[in-house]
Amino acid sequence: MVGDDLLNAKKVTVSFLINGEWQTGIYDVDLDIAHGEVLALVGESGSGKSTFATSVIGLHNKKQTRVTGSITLDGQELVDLPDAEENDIRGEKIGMIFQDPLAALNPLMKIGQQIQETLDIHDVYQKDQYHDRVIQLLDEVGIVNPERTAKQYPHELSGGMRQRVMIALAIANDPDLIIADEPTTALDTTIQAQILDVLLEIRDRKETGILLITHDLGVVAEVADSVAVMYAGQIVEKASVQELFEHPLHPYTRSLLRSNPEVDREDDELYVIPGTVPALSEMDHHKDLFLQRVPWMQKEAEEDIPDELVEARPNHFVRGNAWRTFEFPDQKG
Amino acid sequence: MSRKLKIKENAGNGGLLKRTLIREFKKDDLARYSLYILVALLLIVFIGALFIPKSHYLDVNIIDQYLAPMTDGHILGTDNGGHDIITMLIVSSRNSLTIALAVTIITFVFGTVVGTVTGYYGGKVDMIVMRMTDFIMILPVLMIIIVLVTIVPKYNATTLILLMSAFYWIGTMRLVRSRVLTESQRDYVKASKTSGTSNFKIMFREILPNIASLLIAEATLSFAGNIGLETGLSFLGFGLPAGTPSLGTMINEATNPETMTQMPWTWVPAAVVILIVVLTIIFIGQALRRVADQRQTN
Amino acid sequence: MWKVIIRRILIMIPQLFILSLLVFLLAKMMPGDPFSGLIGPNTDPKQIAALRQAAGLNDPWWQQYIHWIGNAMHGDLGMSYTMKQPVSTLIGSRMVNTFWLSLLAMILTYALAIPMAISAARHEGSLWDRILLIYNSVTFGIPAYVVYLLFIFIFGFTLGIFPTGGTVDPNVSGFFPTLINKIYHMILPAITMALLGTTAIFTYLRSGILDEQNQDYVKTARAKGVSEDRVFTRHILRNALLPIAANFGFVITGLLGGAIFAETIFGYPGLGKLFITAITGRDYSVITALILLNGFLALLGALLSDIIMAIVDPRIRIE
Amino acid sequence: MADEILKLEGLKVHYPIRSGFWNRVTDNVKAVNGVDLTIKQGETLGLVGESGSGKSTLGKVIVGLEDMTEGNLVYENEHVNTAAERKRVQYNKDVQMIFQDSLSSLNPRKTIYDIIAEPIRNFSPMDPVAENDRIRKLLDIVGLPQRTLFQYPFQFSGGQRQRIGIARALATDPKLIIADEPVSALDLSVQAQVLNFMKKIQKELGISYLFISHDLGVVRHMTDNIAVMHHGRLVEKGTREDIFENPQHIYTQRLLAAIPSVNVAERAENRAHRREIEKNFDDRFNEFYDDEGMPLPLVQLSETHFAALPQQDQKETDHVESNN
Repeated sequence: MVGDDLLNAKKVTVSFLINGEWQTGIYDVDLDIAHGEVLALVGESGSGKSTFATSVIGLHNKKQTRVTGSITLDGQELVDLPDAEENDIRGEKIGMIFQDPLAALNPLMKIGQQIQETLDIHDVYQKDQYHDRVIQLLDEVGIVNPERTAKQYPHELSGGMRQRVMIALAIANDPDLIIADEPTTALDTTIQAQILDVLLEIRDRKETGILLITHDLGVVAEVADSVAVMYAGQIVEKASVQELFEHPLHPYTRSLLRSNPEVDREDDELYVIPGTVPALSEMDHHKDLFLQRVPWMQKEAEEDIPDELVEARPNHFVRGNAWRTFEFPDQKG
Repeated sequence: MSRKLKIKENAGNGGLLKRTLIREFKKDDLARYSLYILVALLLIVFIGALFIPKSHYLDVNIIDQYLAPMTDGHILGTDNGGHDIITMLIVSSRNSLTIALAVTIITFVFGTVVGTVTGYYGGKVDMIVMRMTDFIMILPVLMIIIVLVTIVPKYNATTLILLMSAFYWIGTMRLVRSRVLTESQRDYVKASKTSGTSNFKIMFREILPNIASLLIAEATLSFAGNIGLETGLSFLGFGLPAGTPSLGTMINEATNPETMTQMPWTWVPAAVVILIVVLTIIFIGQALRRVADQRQTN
Repeated sequence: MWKVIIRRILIMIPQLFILSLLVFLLAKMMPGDPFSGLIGPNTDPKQIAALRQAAGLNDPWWQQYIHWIGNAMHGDLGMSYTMKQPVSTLIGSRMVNTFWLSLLAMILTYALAIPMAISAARHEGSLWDRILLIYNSVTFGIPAYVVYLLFIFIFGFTLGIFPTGGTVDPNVSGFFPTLINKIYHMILPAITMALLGTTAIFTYLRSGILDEQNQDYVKTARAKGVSEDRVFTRHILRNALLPIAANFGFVITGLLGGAIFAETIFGYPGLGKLFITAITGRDYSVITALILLNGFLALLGALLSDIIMAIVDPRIRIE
Repeated sequence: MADEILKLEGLKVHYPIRSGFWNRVTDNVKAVNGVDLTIKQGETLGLVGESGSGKSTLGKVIVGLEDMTEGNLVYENEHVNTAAERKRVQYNKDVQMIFQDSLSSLNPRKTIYDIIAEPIRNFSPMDPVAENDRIRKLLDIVGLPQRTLFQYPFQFSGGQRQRIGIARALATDPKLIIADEPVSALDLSVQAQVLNFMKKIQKELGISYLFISHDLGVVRHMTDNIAVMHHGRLVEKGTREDIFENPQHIYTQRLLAAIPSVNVAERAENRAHRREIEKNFDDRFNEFYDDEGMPLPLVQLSETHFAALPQQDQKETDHVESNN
């Protein structure tokens, strides 16, 4: 099912201009997404997962943010692409879905017009096909009465319906890649399930690659083919979803799994990760930054580690060496 | 032990305000110089006025009428009543500034109280007050004030202050109401309610301090506005009564084309003083508003 | 859509009633009456008393009110004490002057304020933005009449570039020459009013643009591949212009209101100047008519704003 | 049986919708439409439902932030329906609240000392020295260093601010704390910290919680009994096992099926099961809801388990109940 490479990100580094100084937000990220593959990028707030997504599609503020390294889509380099070409890619090769459906649609334009705008900019579809294409898209994302919805305004729709319209917008020109930044976080669980189903159906039908940004491990397990876990701007673990949940290696991944109060496991004590994510200026990306928050591994926290990830298990990559010796306190002795 | 400890620390909050103010005025030269000029002007006007006997600006002395500047010791010349322009400037400024200050204080206090109550309670209270103020907003306020000035018996400076305040408190009220409305939706107000604090205390000890710095900035700007309003009315002849000179009455000389062109020294100094005072207040108000915005974010 | 407009009209009726009542009471408080102007040295007091009785001035006040409001409905606002002609014709003639001056001033104000706001917002934080911010806060705070005086003193009397009063030179004839001359008389007051009147529109539009550009739908538009310029015009600007459209209703009806200070200082015979002459001449029937007119125009402005908003903003149109 | 702190009888909260020419009241938003509930000492009752189910409104009415339209709030077998009655019995001394957005629940201009001291000064005023000790002890309980006593809310992280909110709620030794989505806005690691800490103080101080949330994973971890709310009414009520192992109402089944499970191997079956439950919910909606779309009254299924089932379905469950 997973085809050849669609998106290749090599040594992607994003730095921000903060009161006159360039500080590294994301350091040396390598990531590949194949046609039809759902890659989940998981991490807590401030981990840099959204920053990576915005730099792939070039929505970052060019004056205050600098992206280096290489991001290729079907072989075409995206980093430092001139604006005109970048506009061609956005909405045609890459579609994007945002978190808050309430604010993501222009309140003064009808739904049909907003979809038509993206069709109009890219000449994938001709003018006479616009109307049918809009209706077909709204139907594809599971909207009951496409004719009526196309004439409505965003404030007349529910959160769930608006997110479906966002998906329709993203897939309007049959892009190869969809970037979904926390698409279901603002929705109720029942609607979240439906929206995730719509995304999977599109992937199955059109072999679209999906980069799913989320902090919800349940959503990852439900939808993703492979997972990359991010902490303090770096990828700490990368594996297939089966591998990651059954054999988590990096201390951060294992801690996250133990902090997550799952429905089908009801032990008494959730694992608490002490301390907080360090400030951007104090991040030394040559060390395993998470170890600062593992009280019994302070020695290892000081050691420098290679930038590349180690293939600890077949197709299962992890950062640093702490995974070899890491154990939770209650498992020791 | 704790009482002492706490008081020192509470100054921390006050200290924080002082530090932001000083830093803002140090950074903004325009505001700093404006502050110096305004303070100097206020001192000259309010202290100077004490030494000027009423006779100097009330008795008419035709002989010295319209003397050009630098004659008979009158540096800026004299007006049609033969009064020395500088003396007139000091007395008029004192009157105009006092009136404008009084109106600003009244509108600020009244507007804040009504605005806070309507913003906090909402519902019927808010609806009634808003309907009432909407109605006043559609009235041609300037015209009505002018009419009232001409028909109110025993008209004096206090009546003018009350008349101006009666219509101009609505602006402050609406600003305060909108800010209090947003603040009272925030959870810390709900938390105070469940902690048993009275509504009165919540309004004036919890919510108002959070918008206080903004109100001060707005009050400064409305002070500038009120100066323009009072002097404007006096310029048209419907402001301060005859016996009490205002910067506006001095500028009134310019309504007669002949005196405007031949004897500019009678009205230009008053116009310049108004512009200086208003400009300095605006620049200070701008700096205060920046301080208010900073305090909102930190 | 209609619900909004009907609701506004329903609110207007009581407001109009209270307005007329207020104006009537105000008129009652004013000393003298239409006939006090006629009293000369040799007029017979009994004759005046008879005239007053005939005019029903001794009836109970509410009867007079109904009588007065009845006439006002048919456009009969009584006689002007000092100018010996019906108030309505007097106001009619001056209103034309006020309309043209205010219209020119309005056009200049928008022509100045909108580009200023857009350029300030697009270069937010730059020196240019700060200059415009300072300019607008200064023009907002400064008393306009002082600037009017200085402008007419410099450009009118001293340099003589512009006329210092009236609406047209008497010796001009022919359609175009009179038109050009009329505009020539309006230029100075209109420009000055515009220069001092940009603040409201500038502030609303500038902060509107700054707010809208951080909204998510702008990110969506960019993600659709919409070019930066088109994002600005079709998305950001359209939303930022809403508040400007909202207060446009008041601006339009304000055209007929008359500017007291500007018209008096520039000697331009509009409704504003008429009000001051009426006040000085204690011509109370003209005064009350002008106050009633301005109140009514403001009410109309509120209705117009609601209609414009209902047309422009679908969130109001489709509740 | 632990004694009852609070009882709700037929609680209703309706917001009038005004429309038409004269702005008359033409309709009502029935946020809470007839809820009976009992909260016992030391118990954590979970109140679960999606947005718009009325769970937050219910929480606000219980803590006294909103007035009820109908029904009774019984506290220590006294009616405390109005604000005056609540004030008389110092109701909020025993019933406190913690909020979702930790930043907006702390006054930015007040020090932590004054924030925590506020309820003490209102309900149990004491001399400054005692007050200072009490506040220092509360800081220890919530695990915050003493030096933070005079700092301002913006100097704290999300998790710390949430604990300050809890310290304030604890200040008057309450019997019940209403927690409205206390951890939804927090990251996973911080969430675990706050949840563990809430359990710890429950064990030490015997406080009961009304835990309002849309996140069933968190609810399962934290609560003993659970009430599921939909369209302003309870559709199911019971112990944690009743609800998670033996959900009877179609809405509860739908909620449970929608939760994304971390078990990757069975995700295909989960998706199929979810589709089936979803279909079942749509097909049988009219059976379980009256013509106004309101859930039916609760029917008792077992000693602890209630569900809003249609009458004839009730017989079936007796059969199911007996054989498993």
